[in-house]
Amino acid sequence: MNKLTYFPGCSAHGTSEEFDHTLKLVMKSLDVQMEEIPDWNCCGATSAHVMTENLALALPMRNLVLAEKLENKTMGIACASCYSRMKGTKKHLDENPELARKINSTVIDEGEYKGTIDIKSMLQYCYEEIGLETIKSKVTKSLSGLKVACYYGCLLTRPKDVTFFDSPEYPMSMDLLMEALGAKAMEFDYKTECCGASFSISDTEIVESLSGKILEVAKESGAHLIVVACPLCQSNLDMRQPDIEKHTNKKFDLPVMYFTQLMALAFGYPEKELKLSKHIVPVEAALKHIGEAIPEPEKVKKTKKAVEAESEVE
Amino acid sequence: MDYSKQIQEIASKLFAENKIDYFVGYKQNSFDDSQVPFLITDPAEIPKLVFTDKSVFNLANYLKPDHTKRKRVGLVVKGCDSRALNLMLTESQVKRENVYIIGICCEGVLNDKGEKAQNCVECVMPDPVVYDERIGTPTGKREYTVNADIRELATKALEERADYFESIFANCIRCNACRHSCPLCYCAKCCLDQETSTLYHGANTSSGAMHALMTWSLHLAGRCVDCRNCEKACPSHLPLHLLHKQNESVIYENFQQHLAGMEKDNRGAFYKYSLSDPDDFIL
Amino acid sequence: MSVFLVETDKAGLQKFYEEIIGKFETYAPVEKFGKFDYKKVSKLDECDPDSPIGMTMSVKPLFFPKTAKVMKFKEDNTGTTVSETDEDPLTGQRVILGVKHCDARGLQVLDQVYKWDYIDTDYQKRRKNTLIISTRCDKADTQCFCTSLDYDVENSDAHDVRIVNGLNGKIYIQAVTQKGEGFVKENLSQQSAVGSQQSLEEIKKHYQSFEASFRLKMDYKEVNEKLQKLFDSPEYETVSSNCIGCNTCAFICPTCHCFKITDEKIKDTGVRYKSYDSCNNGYFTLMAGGHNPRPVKYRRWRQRALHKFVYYKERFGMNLCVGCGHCAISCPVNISIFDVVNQVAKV
Amino acid sequence: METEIKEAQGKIVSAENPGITAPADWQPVIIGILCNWCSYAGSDLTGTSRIQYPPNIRIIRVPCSSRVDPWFIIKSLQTAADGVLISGCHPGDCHYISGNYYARRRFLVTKKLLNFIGYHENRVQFSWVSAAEGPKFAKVVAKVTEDIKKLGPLHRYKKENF
Amino acid sequence: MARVGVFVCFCGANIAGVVDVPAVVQEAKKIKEVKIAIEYKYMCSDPGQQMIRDAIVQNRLTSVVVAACSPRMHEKTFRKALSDAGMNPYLLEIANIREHSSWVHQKDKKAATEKASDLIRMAIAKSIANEQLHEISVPVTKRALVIGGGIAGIQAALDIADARIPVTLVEKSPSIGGRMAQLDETFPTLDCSQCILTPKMVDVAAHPYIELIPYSEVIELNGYVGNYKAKIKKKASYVDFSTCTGCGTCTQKCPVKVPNEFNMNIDKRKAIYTPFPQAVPNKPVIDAEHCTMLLKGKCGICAKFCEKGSINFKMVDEVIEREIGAVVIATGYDLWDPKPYEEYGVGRYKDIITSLEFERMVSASGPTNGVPVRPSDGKVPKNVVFIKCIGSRDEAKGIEYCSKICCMYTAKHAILLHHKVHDSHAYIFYMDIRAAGKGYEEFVKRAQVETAATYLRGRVSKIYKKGDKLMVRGEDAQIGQVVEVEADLVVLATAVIAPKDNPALARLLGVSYDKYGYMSEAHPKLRPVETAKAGIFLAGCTQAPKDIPDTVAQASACAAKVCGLFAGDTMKKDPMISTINNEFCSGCQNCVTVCPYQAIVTEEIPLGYGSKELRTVAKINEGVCQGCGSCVAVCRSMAISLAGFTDPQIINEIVAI
Repeated sequence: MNKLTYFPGCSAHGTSEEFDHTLKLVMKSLDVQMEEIPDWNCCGATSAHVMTENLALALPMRNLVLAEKLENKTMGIACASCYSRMKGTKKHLDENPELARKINSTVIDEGEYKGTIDIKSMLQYCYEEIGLETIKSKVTKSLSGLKVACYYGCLLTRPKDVTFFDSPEYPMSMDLLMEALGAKAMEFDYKTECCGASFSISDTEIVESLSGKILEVAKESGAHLIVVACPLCQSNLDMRQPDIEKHTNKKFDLPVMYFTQLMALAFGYPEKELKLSKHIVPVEAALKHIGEAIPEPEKVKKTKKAVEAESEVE
Repeated sequence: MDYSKQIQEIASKLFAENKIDYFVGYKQNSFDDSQVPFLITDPAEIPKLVFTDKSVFNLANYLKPDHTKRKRVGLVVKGCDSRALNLMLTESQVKRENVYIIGICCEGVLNDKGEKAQNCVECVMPDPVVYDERIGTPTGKREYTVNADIRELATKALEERADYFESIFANCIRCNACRHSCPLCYCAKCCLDQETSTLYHGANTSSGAMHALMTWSLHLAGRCVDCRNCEKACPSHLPLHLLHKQNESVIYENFQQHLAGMEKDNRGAFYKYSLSDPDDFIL
Repeated sequence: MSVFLVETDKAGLQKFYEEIIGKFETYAPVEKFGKFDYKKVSKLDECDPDSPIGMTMSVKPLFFPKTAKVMKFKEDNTGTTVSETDEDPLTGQRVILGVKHCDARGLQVLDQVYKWDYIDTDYQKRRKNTLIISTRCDKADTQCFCTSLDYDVENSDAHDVRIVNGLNGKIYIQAVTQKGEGFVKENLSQQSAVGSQQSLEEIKKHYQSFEASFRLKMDYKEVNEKLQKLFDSPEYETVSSNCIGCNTCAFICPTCHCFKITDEKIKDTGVRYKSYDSCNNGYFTLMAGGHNPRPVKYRRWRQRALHKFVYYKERFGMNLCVGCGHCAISCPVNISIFDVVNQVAKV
Repeated sequence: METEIKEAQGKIVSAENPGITAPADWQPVIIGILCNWCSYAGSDLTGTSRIQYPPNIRIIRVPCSSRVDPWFIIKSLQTAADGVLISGCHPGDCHYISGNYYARRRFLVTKKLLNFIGYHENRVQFSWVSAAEGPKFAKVVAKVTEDIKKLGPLHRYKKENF
Repeated sequence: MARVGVFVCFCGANIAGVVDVPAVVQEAKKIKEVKIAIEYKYMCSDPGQQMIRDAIVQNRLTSVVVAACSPRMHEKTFRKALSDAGMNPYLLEIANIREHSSWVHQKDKKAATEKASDLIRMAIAKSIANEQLHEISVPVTKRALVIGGGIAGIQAALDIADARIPVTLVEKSPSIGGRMAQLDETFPTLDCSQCILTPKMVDVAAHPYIELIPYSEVIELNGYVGNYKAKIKKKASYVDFSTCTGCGTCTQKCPVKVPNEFNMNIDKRKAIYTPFPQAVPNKPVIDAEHCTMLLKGKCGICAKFCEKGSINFKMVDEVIEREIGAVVIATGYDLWDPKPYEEYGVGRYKDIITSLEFERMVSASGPTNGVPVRPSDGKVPKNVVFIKCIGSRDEAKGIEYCSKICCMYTAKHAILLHHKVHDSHAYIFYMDIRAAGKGYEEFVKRAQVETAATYLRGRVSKIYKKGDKLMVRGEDAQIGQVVEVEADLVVLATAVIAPKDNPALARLLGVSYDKYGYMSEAHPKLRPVETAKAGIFLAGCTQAPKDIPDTVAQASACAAKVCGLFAGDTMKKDPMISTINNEFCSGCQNCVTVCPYQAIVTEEIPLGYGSKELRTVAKINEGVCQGCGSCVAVCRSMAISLAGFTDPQIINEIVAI
């Protein structure tokens, strides 16, 4: 029974509760006990650090202080944005102990910041701490036949020297995770492109153009659905999809699911547990593909020259 | 510990087999319980040889003078003395074949007050590191501890230390007893003699003494084995070990735990280097 | 010799000392690093006039300092100009407490060489303006042999005033010279009984007990005579064999008076220093051109022994050794001049 | 240790030893011993690029920092110098392959020993300045001069001579 | 009694503008030993030197102090002046009152003046302790070692050899030729690389003064300028070159196929191979890592078919020694691995290649017979995107510097592409075009106009796959918009980097190298071909990225330097070295341990005058000693003194302040 300090982040209790819910299910079957941080507060997300730097540090710092009290080795974070803020803050504080002491003493009364806890995104946690083997072993209903495009978003793996997780430009952890569940992860070049999250309220046009591109390329890759690990990505790609389709008059109908939902499914939880009703783009159709056989891609036939080139030189 | 008997036997054996010209040991003083170095060429003198916890003087010093330097000498050494001797061998001052070394596994010697001497309390190597014959049971290398006085002085304010040392230098009469009693001060010509030195500081004042003692201690840095011959020789009873132990501790902590004379062919810490030596004190 | 004698007790003596310290520039044995050295004192408790002979450095440096500035000089294109040093020659009265008899005798011996061909004015001035109050030891140190030399310790006039312990806690302040008598009369304010014939008896008795405590005794005349004949004695080599040649003996000897001259220069000005040297130093007799008449240790030892016990006596009628035993005590290998001369003279 | 200067009655009061004061316009003398190939060349570069630094330093040229015998430092401190700066090539750049590594060991021990007998650690300082680091040399000299000024004139073991 | 002359230089206003020279001269006059002190506008000028010469004679000076610029500037000049006046040149001391005073204290004239006279006083004090020194002459071994057989090494070797100086040319690979041999045509003239290189390669092989040692490495270098001793490891080739005719049967018959590094692994070579047809020497070697005979003891076909029986599987590495006087380092360059560019899909997409791969393809003798193809499907590409500055000028992923040649060869590639595939189109993403060089700018123009290559100024942010095309998305800064190009092939102009084993080599040769691994020159402007270590020189990209003309020029410069070094039979050597006073030496041999040049040995001398007994003392080897003074500082009894920097000299300086 591993224990894990859990920071859900605001969306987990709202727009992305299906994420939160399935995450808890999955963790249960992986027998990880999640302790939610009592009285946690907003991480400051995309707005705080444009206002004042110290505040943007103070907000996550308080959470870190609270988290350290739970005395677990690691803290798992559901939302990519929270994750980025927390981990970024920790790095900054650890590099400037003087500043850390200052903020600690002036703003935070919950206790002293030690910088002991190890921060991981839930994806990272599954991939690094639990491991694909264990996950494979829990799969009761393989997702074979399902083609997925794994979308990581911009914050999960970047910046490199903050996250220290996977490749910043072309990560594979989620793809491998999906493969472990039996699904087929398609080659997807836009897996780390920006979806425009920070403009999702203020300037939807940008979001539509950016997210639009992502959907386009995802479709191109031949995936049945997009898998994400971040509420903001999910809402952008899912919620905006109809508008995007309208403006670009293309038809994507690509459901956007959380990796935990698929895990839950593969672990044998009934579909109703996935709270599919919360999705805007209907998911059911996509999930029908499960069980289909995937034809091998036909070999590209090579020209004479190329063949020569590889054959021996006489 | 009283090894007088064994030493007498070995000495007579050596003379009998004509292995040595000189035997250097200790003799009991007639007037009190103290002992003095005892050079003998005549076997008849052997019964006077003693060795107890009062055998303080580092006899390696007797390999310096001309009348013994190139002779075959039988020598009694304690742990620290053997380290000095080891260094003398490394620095090719003594030919190994010329010395027959009787190494004593030392249990520590007593100071004038009759208690165990400080350098014996803090001794890192009571057993001889080089010997032909070993007496007593070896107890092995010990944990290095920074000298108590150094630790205490380090806590003092700078000016306090400065005054203290100025008083030391002021009380120095520059008789050079410290130098002469040190087995490692074997130089053919010494940089502290007016006649042979370009850096000689003529004034026999605190500054002159500072110049002399500092240079001296730096020449022994990484070589001093803490036998404290110098201190015992000093007519003004100056705590000369402070300078040496200070250097020793700095060297031990910073240069791969170097200790003088422990192994053969291990010269002083200044005659080798490591890429990882501390660099942070340099701008 | 004056016999002005005052009988007092510990408290009285203390008071006497305190008054002196209050009135005059006073020097007395002060403990440093376990050794007593004569330093200027302002309070009695700083010092210990009864310091043990063995642990006390000689009083010599107060008259013949371990280093002294001889002159200053300045060099420029006009040539070299010499000037007086800023060293202040002793002015006004100076009192030294707790001098040992042998040590005081040492000064008398030194006087000879300093008023011989060249008169060392600084030294003379220091001697003239200093009043010496000595304390007679109650008991000899293991290395003492003052009683077996060419002078009468008990009736020495090397000091102006001396303090002697009587039996049953009595203490006597005895003026030895006129100067001393005047000094005592003037400065001993408190009422004390003037010593009687019987107190002299007590002092004598006390001296006998002191004399009895000597480990080392020798017949001076015999030694002196024998040494004169034994210049080539092979014994010198044996006795010096375990000498490490450290010079300590000379540096702490109350009568050794050899010195060397060195110049220290900074920029264009410099100072000429006169500092202790020792005949045990191998370079001592090194001559320009490289010849060295005493290249080996035993020759230097012979010089030392004979100079102490023969040559000086011949020239100045006094033995250069006063039997204080400092050399033996300070010697890292406990070589005593006493042993040396006796071994050579085989007595 | 507190090394603030107090401007008391137009006097510099060394906090190393409050007993020591100097006129406010007192200027320390600093002896700089530079290795020929890196630091001396660096100081030349400082000159050719006209970078200004305090005039208190007097420069002595040696072939390599390993030529510097600790008693140069002691001698300097006993004569004119209020402070000493010794500079050589960066580790690995020694023109003589390994000289500065040996020097570095001696410097550390000497510095600690001097500090131990009562010299403030800033009295004797060391630096690596390469032939290309003209600006750095100026910075180093400025820093050292500033440090020494704070310490006030050096009094021990020298005044008694003259 | 010393008689010192002091000569203070105004250096125009350089010194006099700040330092009050007359006052300084007056100060100097005050000093006892100073017999004459004069000032002059330019001491280094002829009249200035004449003044010095006259003064020396008239005042019978025993030493001379010149207060002027840095000794590193004019020491030699003034030493000459002294010897012209019949005085030992080493009795000169220079007070550096320009670099160390007037130039750095311009605002504080008073302080500058004081400092100047202090510096002069120090110099005077030092000069008084100066001794007469005499130059040491050491014999030179007239043979040069050239490391690396690329165009740089070839050129250097040929030029040196043409001066009838024997050269040993050591090449790591089986053939000389280096990178240039891999090139197709060269900018800006588009003449064929092979055509101009191979003749030179043949010359090397044929030259009577060149000893070519291919397939070997330098593993040790001892000694000092003029007298080095090098150890060279000849790797086992398993082919006896003396008998092999290079007929090539063995390579034909060999069944083992190995990626061909000469062709950037685009095609395969055999386990026994010559790197390329024109190889020099044109003898095959066996690649021990792949030869089944050597690995498993099976096969041996080559041996069966070799008529001369030149194949010898028993052959082992051999170490040979050469005595040489000078070394030329010409190890060339490597190319940066673009793996970090993940957003381009490097490593995932076969159709993203590096420039050198492209170069090999378009090379007539290359793996695709001179036609560029897509590695993925072998189709001939129509739209080719070239991306410059891959790794160069990129602190985040690569290195900071500019690789210098990419702008040019990319332009060349655009042209070549056009030549080979007429209906193709080249798109070039660039940051800047750096075309400084004779005919270079015109060449770039030609690429832009003649071949109508599209130059897009901006970085590429992403490459993604669309069908079998690669979508290249980047910014066109000129129109300030994101553009996407549909490419068949993408060519990355990867950065030039130092060979990875440069640092190791540098350490073994005792020269310094910079943070990128390039060998460091002695002076960036004035000594660009020398290293700080006397007698070791640099040619080509081993020092920094260069194009062929620059490389050749530097190689020839090296040759000139070597010839200069070997001009005489002996070499004059600075006498400022250590000497040992036997009498003072107690033989502890600590100096022996610290000497970085093994210049100190021991010798036995009589104990005393006429004595039979011996004692050991240290002894300096004049030729080897470089005068660092390490030994002096560790000698406790001050038996060693370093001429020119003796203890008395330095104390005098300290005391004079």
